[in-house]
Amino acid sequence: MEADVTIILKKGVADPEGSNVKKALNLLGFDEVRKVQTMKTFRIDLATEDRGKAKKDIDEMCKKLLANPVIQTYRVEIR
Amino acid sequence: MEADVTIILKKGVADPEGSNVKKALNLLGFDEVRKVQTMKTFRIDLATEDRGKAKKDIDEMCKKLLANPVIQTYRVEIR
Amino acid sequence: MDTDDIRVAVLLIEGTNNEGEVYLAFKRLGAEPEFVHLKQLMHEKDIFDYQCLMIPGGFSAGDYIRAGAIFAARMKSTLCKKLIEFAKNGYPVGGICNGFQVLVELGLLPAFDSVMSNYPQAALAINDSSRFECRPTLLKHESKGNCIFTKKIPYQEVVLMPSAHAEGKFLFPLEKKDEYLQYLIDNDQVVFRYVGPQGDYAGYPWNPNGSIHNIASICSPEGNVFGMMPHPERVFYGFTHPDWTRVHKENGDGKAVFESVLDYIRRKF
Amino acid sequence: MLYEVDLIGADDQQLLKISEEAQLGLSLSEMRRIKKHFLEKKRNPTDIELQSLGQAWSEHCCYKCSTQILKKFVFGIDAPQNILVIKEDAGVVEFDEDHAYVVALESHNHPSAIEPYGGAATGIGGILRDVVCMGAQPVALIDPLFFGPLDSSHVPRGVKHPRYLFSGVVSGIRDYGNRVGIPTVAGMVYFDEGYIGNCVVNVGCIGVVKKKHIIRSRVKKPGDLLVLVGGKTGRDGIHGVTFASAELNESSEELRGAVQLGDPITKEPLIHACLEVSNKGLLEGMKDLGGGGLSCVVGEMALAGGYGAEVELDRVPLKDVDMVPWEIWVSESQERMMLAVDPKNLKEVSKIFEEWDVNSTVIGKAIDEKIQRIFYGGKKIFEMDMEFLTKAPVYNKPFQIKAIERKDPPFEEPDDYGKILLRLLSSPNIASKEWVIRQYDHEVRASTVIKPLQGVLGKNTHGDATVIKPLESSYRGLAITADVNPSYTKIDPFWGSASAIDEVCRNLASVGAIPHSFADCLNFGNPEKPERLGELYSSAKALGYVAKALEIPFVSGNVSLYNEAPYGSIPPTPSILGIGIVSDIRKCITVDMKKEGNPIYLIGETKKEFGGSEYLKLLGISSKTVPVVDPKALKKRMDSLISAIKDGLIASCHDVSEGGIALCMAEMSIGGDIGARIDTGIIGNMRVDHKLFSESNTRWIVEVKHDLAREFEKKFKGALFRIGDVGGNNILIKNDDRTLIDIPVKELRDVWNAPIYDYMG
Ligand SMILES: Nc1ncnc2c1ncn2[C@@H]1O[C@H](COP(=O)(O)OP(=O)(O)O)[C@@H](O)[C@H]1O
Ligand SMILES: [Mg+2]
Repeated sequence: MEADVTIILKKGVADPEGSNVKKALNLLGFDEVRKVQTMKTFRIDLATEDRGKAKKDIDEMCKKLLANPVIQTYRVEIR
Repeated sequence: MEADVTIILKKGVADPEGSNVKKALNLLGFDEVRKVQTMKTFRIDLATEDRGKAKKDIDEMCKKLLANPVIQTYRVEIR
Repeated sequence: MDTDDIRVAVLLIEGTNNEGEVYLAFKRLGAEPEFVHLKQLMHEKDIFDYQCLMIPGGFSAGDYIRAGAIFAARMKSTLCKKLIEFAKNGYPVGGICNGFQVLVELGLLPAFDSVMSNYPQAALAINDSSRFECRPTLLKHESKGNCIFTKKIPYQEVVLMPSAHAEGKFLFPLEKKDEYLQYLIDNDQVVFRYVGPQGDYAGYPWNPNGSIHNIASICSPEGNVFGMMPHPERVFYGFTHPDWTRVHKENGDGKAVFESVLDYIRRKF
Repeated sequence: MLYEVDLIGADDQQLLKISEEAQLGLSLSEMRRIKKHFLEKKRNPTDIELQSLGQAWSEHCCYKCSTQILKKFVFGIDAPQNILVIKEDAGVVEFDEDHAYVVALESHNHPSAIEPYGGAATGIGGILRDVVCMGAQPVALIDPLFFGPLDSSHVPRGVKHPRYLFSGVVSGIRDYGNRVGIPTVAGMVYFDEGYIGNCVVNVGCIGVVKKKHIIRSRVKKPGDLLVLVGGKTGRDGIHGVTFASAELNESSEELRGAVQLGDPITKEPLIHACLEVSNKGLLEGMKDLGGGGLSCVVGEMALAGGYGAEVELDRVPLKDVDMVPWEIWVSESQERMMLAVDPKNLKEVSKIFEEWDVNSTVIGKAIDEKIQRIFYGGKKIFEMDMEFLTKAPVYNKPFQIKAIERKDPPFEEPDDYGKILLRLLSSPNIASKEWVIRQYDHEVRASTVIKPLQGVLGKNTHGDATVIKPLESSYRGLAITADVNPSYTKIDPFWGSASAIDEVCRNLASVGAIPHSFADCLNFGNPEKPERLGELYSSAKALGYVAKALEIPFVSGNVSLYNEAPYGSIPPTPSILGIGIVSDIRKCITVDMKKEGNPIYLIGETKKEFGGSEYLKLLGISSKTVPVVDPKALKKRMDSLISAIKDGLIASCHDVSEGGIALCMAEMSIGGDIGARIDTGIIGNMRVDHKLFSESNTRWIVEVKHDLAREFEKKFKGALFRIGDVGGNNILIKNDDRTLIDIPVKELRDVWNAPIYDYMG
């Protein structure tokens, strides 16, 4: 089973990487770019077909490692 | 208009980040994790409502800055 | 105890890379440092064989996911109870740069309500510049006596210790920012703050990452767990200061950090 | 799985087709030679044998076009400090009684042009392995870089914009170097139209080893086991060397097999483990897997020992299980090393690698015949004479040296020198490189005692050379610098290359170091074109000429040819890495001016030499008088300067290079945050712009400690001019009564700091 875990910066937390990319795009002449936000996705391949368990495990992974709740939230999408 | 541009490593290109994350998850006891791939998404806010132009511009941005066709492909999703 | 009996565990996993400098800092002062791989603490070695645990800088596990996150998660899953015990007993635990990131991810810092919080209460996020920043930083010492790693540095003295990191922006959860900051100050947990050459709380580049309250270093409420982004081990001698050909100094500003912690151990154990 | 290739029955046209389809990169005459060999053997080669030859005979691996030239000029400079030079992956030179330092310098141009991030990162990975495989601990990285102008408005199809390349390359070096914890301490960045189609990315590494732990890249005796350690072997990086030995064109992007990302976190423990087994004396030999992968390393290690080898290819741990034998054999997957181990030490070696969580696998052994055999699935799939395999053809290709008429066109004297100085300061080639330098951790290992940025905190200027203190128990230091000025070499490969050596020596002497060894990376265009090979010839000749006169050896290097696109070649780019020795790092000095009232001297003669100068480029005038070098004068002034620094007479020192005296003064002021009052009247009788901006070699500006000025004047041998004093808030330059420049230091600094940040964000 495959799941996409996307880590997203919480609202209000600065995204320097995103602003850097925006700046670079503007410098290249893409003036219409107003804002860029960055997100990271981990596509995780799990050796299980049990959706419930997969969901629970992934939640666990996010809490233990993949996201820092101070600045990040996450979204899980089982494919 | 907002678009999500996701950058994905081509098949066959080693993904050190992904393999290091997999290793870490296994060490934490998530034995059922078989593989982890990483992807990066840029959510781009464009000052235009013209979908056609947006699509074309984003394609251009990917080619010039966001992705390198040698090792990466990208997927654009207009929201 | 005597200095030459003090055993310091310099803890590492793959990607740790400042271990040699931290090791030498203790060695030069006469203590007994030792490299310890996290793996080894699972069977052949015991953390209680040491009086001090140091987590050096580097890019543990490549800093993939977030700086220090993988190292911290692995420590938590293998060592959690012992670590709490170790810190509770007053043994010093120090983290420099990547080590600071590990301690924050672990919940050993700021540790407001227990020795180790279940989830991180702070974060060391990507620098505002979005770049790796290797530059000299000036730090004002603001610990009023709580922190055992800086006792030999006078209150409010400005010292020079270089920074070198891409993720060093100290942050609290947005909704709790003011409250937590107040705790930190009230508990005497703020150890160093970035300042400019005039001693003012300056912005970039003197604050190289955009940390709130110009925070460069904090300690636990008890003062024995300590983390800092800049590198004291890189300024052990005067001639490693960036401006030593202009301003002569016999000792580097970082030496006092290592002297302080050894002094504490000598007295306490 | 395995094919026999019908070579015996092939005619010329078919031979060429075979070479092309299998991406062998071999010419018709080379294919004929191979055909003849197999005719004698009365059989056809297998695909793996043919691929192996393609690797071994590539320019990248065997220098078939350049060897003769290098031998004639660059190799074989005798010096007492030489320990192992030119023979191995890296040069080994004496540091002190018990220690040696190790130097390696290589190009990673083609991969970086295609995938700047991964290309540059794997370049760093490769150069680290070159140093580690001598048994040395890496202590510093160096990166001379060359790109098209950042403001290029148009680049040809299939070519990436210089800004994209610059940003990707710097990120790649940063992420790899920082993650393995080796400081990147020196390098250069140069922008020129000539690099739009082909960027040049050179990477160097310096290591330190106890003399008794130096290890060779060879097997010692038959029976020695070949142990492959590190990462797994994959399809990544197939045909890297044949790719590096061809011109880039629009479709080069499709050759992506040759490009990889690199994995520093596998590398870091690999370095530890290799150094541990080596320091414990458990190895007979060690070599890194670079270009050509297994196919090169096995043969070279065996032959260097005077033996052959047998390999069981199915033992190689794979990333992709369906790889066919020839792919396994030539894959250039990163983070791998080959060890030669006596069977009695195998157990201990394996144990150490296990402790570091690094794979180690015995894949073969050395044998007592000069033959290389490969077995796969129990079957012999490869058998070739080592001599034939590794004795690539050597060419004396025709070359042509262009005549250069050393003449300047007359031009009018401009009226506002202040404006010119400001414009020079903001030219990207001169402007502050802080944007790059601070992204690299140049202080990790805590031994960088003279840093690349120097001066008052927060008001830095560029240093000339960086100094490392590599040993805990000694104050002895290594000074490091890299240089070449492509604007010179483009006009005059001979004097341009000679100038590179002059500049490297100047930089080393500026901190008080005695120049001790060089490494060179010769980046040129297509050697099949006589005028290109002529450039290589002139350049190598000049390097040899100056180095021999100075008695300083070239200890290692690398040649990168085919840096050429359909619309042109790169400028000749011999990048030179210079290493100097300081006996006590506490005596080193920096560029930033120190103290009000100290006298300022100019060392060396100023001539009218404007070829390739920043000044004339600014005015849009072309000139051919590239600065010449007088090695005797260089040696004399250098010795004198170094001894003055050692005696503690000098407060700051900077060599005069791009932009001439005016620029040199500005940079010293920017770091010291203090002005200077200069009078150029005594320099000689020439037009004032010649004095201010000529780029004649072998010159320095020094600030002498006020109370020691007499002693300095007495001691210093050679051309010396007292041109002014430190002081004030402005750079004030006069010529007798005429004021030429009067600008606040702060204004100079602001103009100099901004440009690269402005382009790169
Ligand atoms: N231009 C040069 N100047 C000096 N030494 C060189 C030059 N080119 C190659 N060498 C030396 O020749 C030897 C073989 O080079 P090379 O084939 O590049 O080694 P590697 O196995 O690392 O690819 C090395 O010692 C190298 O330093
Ligand atoms: Mg210089």
